[in-house]
Amino acid sequence: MAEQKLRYTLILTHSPSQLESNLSAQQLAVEILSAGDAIDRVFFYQDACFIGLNSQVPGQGLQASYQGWVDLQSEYEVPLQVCIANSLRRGVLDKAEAARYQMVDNIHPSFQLVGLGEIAEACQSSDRIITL
Amino acid sequence: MAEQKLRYTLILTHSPSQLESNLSAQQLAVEILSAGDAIDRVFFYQDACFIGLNSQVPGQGLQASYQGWVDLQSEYEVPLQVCIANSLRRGVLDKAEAARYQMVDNIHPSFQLVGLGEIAEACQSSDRIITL
Amino acid sequence: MALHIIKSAQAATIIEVENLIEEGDQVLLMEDGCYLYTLAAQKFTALQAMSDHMQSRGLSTKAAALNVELISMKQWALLTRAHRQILTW
Amino acid sequence: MALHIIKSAQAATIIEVENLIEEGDQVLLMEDGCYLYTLAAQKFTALQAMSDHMQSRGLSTKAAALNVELISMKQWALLTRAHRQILTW
Amino acid sequence: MTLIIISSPPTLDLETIELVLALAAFEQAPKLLLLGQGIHYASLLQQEKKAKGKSPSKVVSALPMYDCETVYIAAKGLAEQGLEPEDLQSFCQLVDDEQIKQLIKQSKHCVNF
Amino acid sequence: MTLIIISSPPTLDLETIELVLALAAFEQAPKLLLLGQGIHYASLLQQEKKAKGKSPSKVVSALPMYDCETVYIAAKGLAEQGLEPEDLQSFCQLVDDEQIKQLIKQSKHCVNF
Repeated sequence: MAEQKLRYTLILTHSPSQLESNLSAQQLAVEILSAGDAIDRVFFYQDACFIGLNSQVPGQGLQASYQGWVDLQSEYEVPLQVCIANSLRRGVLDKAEAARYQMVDNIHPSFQLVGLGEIAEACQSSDRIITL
Repeated sequence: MAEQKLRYTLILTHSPSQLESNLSAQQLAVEILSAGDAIDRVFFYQDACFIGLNSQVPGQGLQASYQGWVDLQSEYEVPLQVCIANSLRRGVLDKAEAARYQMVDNIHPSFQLVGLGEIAEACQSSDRIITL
Repeated sequence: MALHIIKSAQAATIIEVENLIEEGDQVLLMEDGCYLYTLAAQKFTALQAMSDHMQSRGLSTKAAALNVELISMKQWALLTRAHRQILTW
Repeated sequence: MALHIIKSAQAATIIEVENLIEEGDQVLLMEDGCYLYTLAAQKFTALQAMSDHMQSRGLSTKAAALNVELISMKQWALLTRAHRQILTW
Repeated sequence: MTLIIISSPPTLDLETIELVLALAAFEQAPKLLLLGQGIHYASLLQQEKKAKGKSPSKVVSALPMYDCETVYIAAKGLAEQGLEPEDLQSFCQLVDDEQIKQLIKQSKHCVNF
Repeated sequence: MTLIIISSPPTLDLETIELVLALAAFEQAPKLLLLGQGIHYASLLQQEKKAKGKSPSKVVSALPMYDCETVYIAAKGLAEQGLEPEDLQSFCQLVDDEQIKQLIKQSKHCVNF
């Protein structure tokens, strides 16, 4: 593409089992990356924090809600960032936070808990922010 | 009260951090039990399965979303039943299911994963079913 | 005699319930359904709303002026005793 | 030129967006917003909808008859290139 | 008799319909009433929304086999949703507001989604 | 400039406002536009919805301290929500549809809740 490469931030806000937002976002991410544009981060906010729960047991032949993201990350190194405050409140923990509160981590290791400074960074550096 | 004692089933369907349903339901349960009526079960369905996640780190002075239920159970022995199919899909596991799938359990031990037969039982035996 | 609990903040819900209501049914606004008190007061006689939820939304005085009856959690529990069918919208 | 993505199934959303739309803005229906295609087709010119989402709701033929343009995920990505402001309702 | 009322559109994992199927399988003979956007559950054209997911029309078509023989559809909502009677499963029955009031009145329990 | 648009009523944990506060604290000078039921975030009378929770009116009143000095309120929505201008925080500014269109056009990013 002769066009300028664009940088995206996607913000997800919904839990994965009732609405399709998580799937739509994964499909959009695939198209963005295939077109040669970049995804600075996918940011999981509010009930979207649950998407990263590592202990999902999807039905036969189905995928866990994090799988599409994990695949994209291993191919394109897309940062999968989960709001730390929203996650702690809901009980979604990575290794560091689990250690701090003497609990067991339960988020898929491809995801990282981060602060809202990442959204400030997105406002500054990303060409597009899409909330889904 | 001279009136006949009534038996209730409460069904919760929403996640705990955005709407107030979980708090309303806890307050209703307190009133029902204080009035001398009985709660056959509280049934957690759809995104309400997340209410039982054991690893919540609520803010200072705040309570985890399961706390009101745990307190009610220890005083009144109210069964706290979580839909097993909905929970597995979302990654909320008790000891038995965690063992079956070689994962770590992450639901508060006051809650139990059960099948939808419990709702059939509610239809049959409870005088009131309230969905919140 | 059914109890209709309106928790949704969507005005369309009020119209839906209006179509299905029978003489003797009771309508109770709670949670974000409280925001619909103006429309609901036009549609339903003897409208009730959860006092704590109206209070936390800063709407108690305005709702009382429209004759919405504010009830306690205890009264809610009594309503669920009095009505066999309980519908939540 | 903004892109308005309508994911909500609430008809009130269409009215909200109608009030804020400018010449050159694009409206795209997706997910449960697809159910609003009849109302949206009355309100917006050059309306687009996500083809996969219309298909899985059994609405593709009906929507095409109202001149709703059905687009692919790839075309959605191109739309997000073309519009700087992207609003999701 | 338990009346399940669905007024929201089909969800990704069809958990509301699973509850109806379970009540039917446990011989509770539930009745299902679809209002507003919930009517789309009865559309013959609804398909799965994720790869290898369940198709709403297939799941709903199983109801009569479990003794949930009639699905009630709010007639007023049908046109509002842009659907025709022939878009619906054959075992659906259109009902008006008066009939819906009767269904509610005759039920022991109502469960809304 | 990032424009945060809130059109849904205040949530239990006020996470949408936390995002605005964070952007303000990181000197992004976000603008906040409240539409429809989102306008209730600006009501002076909003109180906490759970024991020891945060009060929306207190959280919102902190915005000017972080350089988010104006909160824009869709004037049309105010009456629809049964609110009067004097019910709102002092730093709110009523805007009509044309002004809202300008706000959107001038923004680099829009984030809706």
